[in-house]
Amino acid sequence: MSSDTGRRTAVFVIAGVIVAGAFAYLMLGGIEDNLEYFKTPAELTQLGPEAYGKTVRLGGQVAPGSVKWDAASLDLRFRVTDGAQEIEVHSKGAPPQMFRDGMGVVVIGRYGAGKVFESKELMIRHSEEYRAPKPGERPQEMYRSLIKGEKAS
Amino acid sequence: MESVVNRAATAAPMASREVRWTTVGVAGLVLLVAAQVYGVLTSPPDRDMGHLQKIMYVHVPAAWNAMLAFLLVALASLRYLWKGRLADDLLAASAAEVGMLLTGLTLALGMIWGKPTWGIWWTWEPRLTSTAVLFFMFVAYLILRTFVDDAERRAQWSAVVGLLGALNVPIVYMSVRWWRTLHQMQSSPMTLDSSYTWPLRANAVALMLLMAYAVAHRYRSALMTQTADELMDRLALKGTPGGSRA
Amino acid sequence: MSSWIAWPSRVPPEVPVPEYNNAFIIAAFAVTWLAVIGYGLHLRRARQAAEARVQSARSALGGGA
Amino acid sequence: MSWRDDWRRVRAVALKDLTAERRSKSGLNAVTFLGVLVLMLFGFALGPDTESLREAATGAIWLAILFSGVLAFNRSYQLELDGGALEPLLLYPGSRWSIFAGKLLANLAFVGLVELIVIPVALVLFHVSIPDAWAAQLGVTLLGTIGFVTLGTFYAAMSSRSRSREVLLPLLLFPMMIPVLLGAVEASTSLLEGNVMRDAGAWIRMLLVYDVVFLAAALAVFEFVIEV
Repeated sequence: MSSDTGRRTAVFVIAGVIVAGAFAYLMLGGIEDNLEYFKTPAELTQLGPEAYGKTVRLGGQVAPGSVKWDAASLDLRFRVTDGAQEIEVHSKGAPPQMFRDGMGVVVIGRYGAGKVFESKELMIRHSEEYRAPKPGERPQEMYRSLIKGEKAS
Repeated sequence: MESVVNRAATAAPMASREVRWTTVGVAGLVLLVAAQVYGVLTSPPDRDMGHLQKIMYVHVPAAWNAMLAFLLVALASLRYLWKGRLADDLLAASAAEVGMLLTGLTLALGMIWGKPTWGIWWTWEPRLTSTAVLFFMFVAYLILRTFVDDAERRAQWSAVVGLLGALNVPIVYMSVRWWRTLHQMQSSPMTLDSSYTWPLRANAVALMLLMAYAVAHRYRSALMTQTADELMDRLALKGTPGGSRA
Repeated sequence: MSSWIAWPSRVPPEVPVPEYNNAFIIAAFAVTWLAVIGYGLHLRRARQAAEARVQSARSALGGGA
Repeated sequence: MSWRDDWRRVRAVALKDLTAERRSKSGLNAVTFLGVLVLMLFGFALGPDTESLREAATGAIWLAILFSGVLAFNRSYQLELDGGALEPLLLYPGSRWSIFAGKLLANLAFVGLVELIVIPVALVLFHVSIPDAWAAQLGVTLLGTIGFVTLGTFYAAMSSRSRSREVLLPLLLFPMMIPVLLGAVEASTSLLEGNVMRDAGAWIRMLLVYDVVFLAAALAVFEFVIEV
């Protein structure tokens, strides 16, 4: 009987150690370290045909001066750059309001042999800060004038 | 069964404890009003979201305290499994009820905040989603309790469910975070202006006091109900020696 | 711990932030107080029910125990 | 009492459950049919567009398995509850967790058989060709199934002995299943795409952590559930 309760304790201790170990592995980033959030244009180009037709996430900056926006057909073309390589992206629909030259973006879509990335989803990388405006700064107006081209009132 | 009756029999210290908890509750209420007034009146509008930032003062403390309530459920459940005292189970249940309210409140406030800032009531953001999962686990925990009649069995089962739920929370959080961050970038770590931190802390502490009061109050009511049930059982089994529930 | 909070940390730029959102702010605080007061009432009801239960048990027991 | 006795007990419980299940094939047939039915309904709900069907395939497969599997778990205790065989089973000397392990193995076999039908049917219905990384896909399916069956068997020990067990089990089980669902679906989808983003490995490791945590926890605390 005593060996029975002893084994019960043993089962508890073993289970506790296993659970704690698994959590340590999960929390201390044993998995997250090699998680890839997106491919840079250079990496995607390097993959070559392997990536054609597959759903991938491409991240980088909007190459300055590359944006071609056709408001009538809601057709957006721009290039994503990582400094070394550029990839042509084609997207349908209105871009996010903060979309502009030099902005960090992540696009989800397919890259084809035609060397054009067909985007299904376009997102902006935006810093998440809570800040009071600096003296003299009128962020809301600044924001508007940047995005919509409206005059600050 | 280690009796709740015996605990309730010592009524005098219980009464003074009651007074102490009432003080905590009143203090929490006063502090909550003060902290909200202070926060709303003094903090400047946020650069991006303007005065909407003030929703932070109710939303974030609710979320923090919901986590705290869940921690309390897990600890009380663990202690119940360890010691087998029915009172710990009632404490876990009281904390779960308050926790369910707080997670529900967090979700509602998150939606109210999300609509004007994001333009949508709901998004599959990791924290939002894990809070929703937490809410469902609280609900399932409380429903389980209503479905089981025997007190001992209810205590054992809900303790186990509470414990496993607590184990799942970090895994849910991690999985949802990967699932979403793979799609949407989470950029820099959270930064908060110093003018916002103090009202936030004050609100969090106020809500925590209120939560402690609520849990204590609910716990004592549960103890009383349990005592009454035991008295009734004793009455029903009067004359049968050693008669207690199977 | 702070990474566990459920708050909208990101302002997706798809949406221009309106200048005035008083309705939402008021709603948020109103909901909070509704929850606080509502749960307070629930606490009182639970206490009353518990007290009634103890009373009836005591009277049913009489001088028995 | 030794570890070897425990193992013998595990095997005995598993074999007993499987034999009972084999004698009455109706359960397996009904559950499998339900899984296929759920797949059909998904097909109707998503519309005939081949592309969107293919993209939703892994999610549909997992939901079909979840919805049909959840019916199997309550059954696994129902046999004993109806025959009043649970108490005698508990009276045998030896540790409680071996009962759980036995039922777990039996349920794994059961859900595995359901998957053996449901997954090929889904591949046909949703126009998915057998992927190159089929071995890794099988691994993902196995890990996901272990996680699902572990918690299903565990919670069914409670729900099958309470009121409204049909509602209670999914209510307890499905919120807990979110990591499994995400991990299995994301890993499978990624593998179907040739794992270009190299993220399948992370999801598989997460499934592994989930399985290890809940297997250990369920084995340790099962006696609290079954003894009352």
